[in-house]
Amino acid sequence: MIRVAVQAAAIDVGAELDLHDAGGHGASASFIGRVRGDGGLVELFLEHHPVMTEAGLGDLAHAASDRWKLAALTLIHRVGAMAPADTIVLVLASSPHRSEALAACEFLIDRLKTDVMLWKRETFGDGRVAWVEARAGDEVRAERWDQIPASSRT
Amino acid sequence: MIRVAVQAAAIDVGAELDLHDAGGHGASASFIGRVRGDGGLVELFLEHHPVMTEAGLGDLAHAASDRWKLAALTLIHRVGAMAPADTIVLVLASSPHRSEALAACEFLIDRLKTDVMLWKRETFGDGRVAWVEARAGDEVRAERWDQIPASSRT
Amino acid sequence: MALTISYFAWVRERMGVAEEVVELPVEVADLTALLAWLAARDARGALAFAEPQRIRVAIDGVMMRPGAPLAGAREVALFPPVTGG
Amino acid sequence: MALTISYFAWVRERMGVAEEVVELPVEVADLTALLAWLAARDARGALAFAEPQRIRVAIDGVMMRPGAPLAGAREVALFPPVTGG
Repeated sequence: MIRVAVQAAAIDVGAELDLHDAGGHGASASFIGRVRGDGGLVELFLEHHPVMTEAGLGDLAHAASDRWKLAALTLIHRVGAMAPADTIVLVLASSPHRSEALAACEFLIDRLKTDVMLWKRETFGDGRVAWVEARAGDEVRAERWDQIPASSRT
Repeated sequence: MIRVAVQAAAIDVGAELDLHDAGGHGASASFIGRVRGDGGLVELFLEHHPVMTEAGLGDLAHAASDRWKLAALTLIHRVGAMAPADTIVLVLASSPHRSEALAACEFLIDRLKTDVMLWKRETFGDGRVAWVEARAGDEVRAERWDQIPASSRT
Repeated sequence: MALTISYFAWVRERMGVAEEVVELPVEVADLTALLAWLAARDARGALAFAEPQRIRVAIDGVMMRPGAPLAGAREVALFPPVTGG
Repeated sequence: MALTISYFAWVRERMGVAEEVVELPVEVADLTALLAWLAARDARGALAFAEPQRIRVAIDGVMMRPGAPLAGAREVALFPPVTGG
């Protein structure tokens, strides 16, 4: 199972987890990213390029399933306006073995940060509104995966 | 929050995840290990040394929270008789930042495999009953963490 | 040449539109020339494209390097570096 | 010396008990000697401790190396390498 979605609706982590649980796979690794209320943030707005975001998530999901032996994979990104503590992104990777589930999950969340066509705009309690700048650190973490042979990650 | 449990009851992953979700932490990484029905397995029995298992999980949880900046940590291991697809182990690590949550989760599940006082007995559909032998691979994965400086993992 | 241009994030905000169809002069043959043409066209463009090195470009859904030619393009998307995930 | 010994996993099954209190001869002073003494004591012990290198030991809840002394021990746990997680 490969499930990819970009949605304005809230992400139902429990329901997504149930789909992996039903498979009875030996190992499931997950990553949940939530909106942080740092610095008085009251709204995070995520803009996306619909065609490219969907394509980007799909490519990423297929890259992970080529690289590791995965039984099920879920990649869901929320877009639009969100409040602090809302779930922005969910990655779920299931495999018979833990090392593959863990490595795929980490790969997917690192790559998501740079490969997907999304832009964040922050609104603060004092009225400030600012588009988030891309962080150099994210590009370093994502590039790591290009330098490490697939075999040493499993 | 550090929550550690060794229990005969089924692990309620959703309820445990809700506790982390309520914290609104920026990042939560999880690992779920389930009983695999490989080779016709019908029951997995997990025996433990109660005092040492609890102490081992507690030590492990504290080692992770010393090493990474974690907002919440859950470590639950089931013991006793289980059926295929049942959840054996749950690791949940939440942090403001994803790299710490992911690294702590991976560290905890790798270490669990060798540091905790548990023994597995498998019963198969054809009546065979066998105690599982320790795997050399697990010791290699766990030892990794002794060789990598904490700073390079965050 | 008629070309659809879409804008995202602060580029969209500064341009005041999400998408427009423009009639390009024949000498605007590559992405570098397109950004310069938009910057010279009006005040909105001057604001949005004052720092062309901060702009990323996709042609028909594919990320392109800054100087790529426009020949054959149907839709050009202009946006800041992504901050997704 | 009176000592509580607990057994786990297949060691427990072969010994037929989870725990017992034994009166040790004075010459059984370390873990190596304890395993040899249990192996020599009866058929159950011979079966459980035929391969002492496969046995792991904890004294009062702390993992010990094979030749560790027994002086001061209250409870010794004998078991195979763990397979947890």
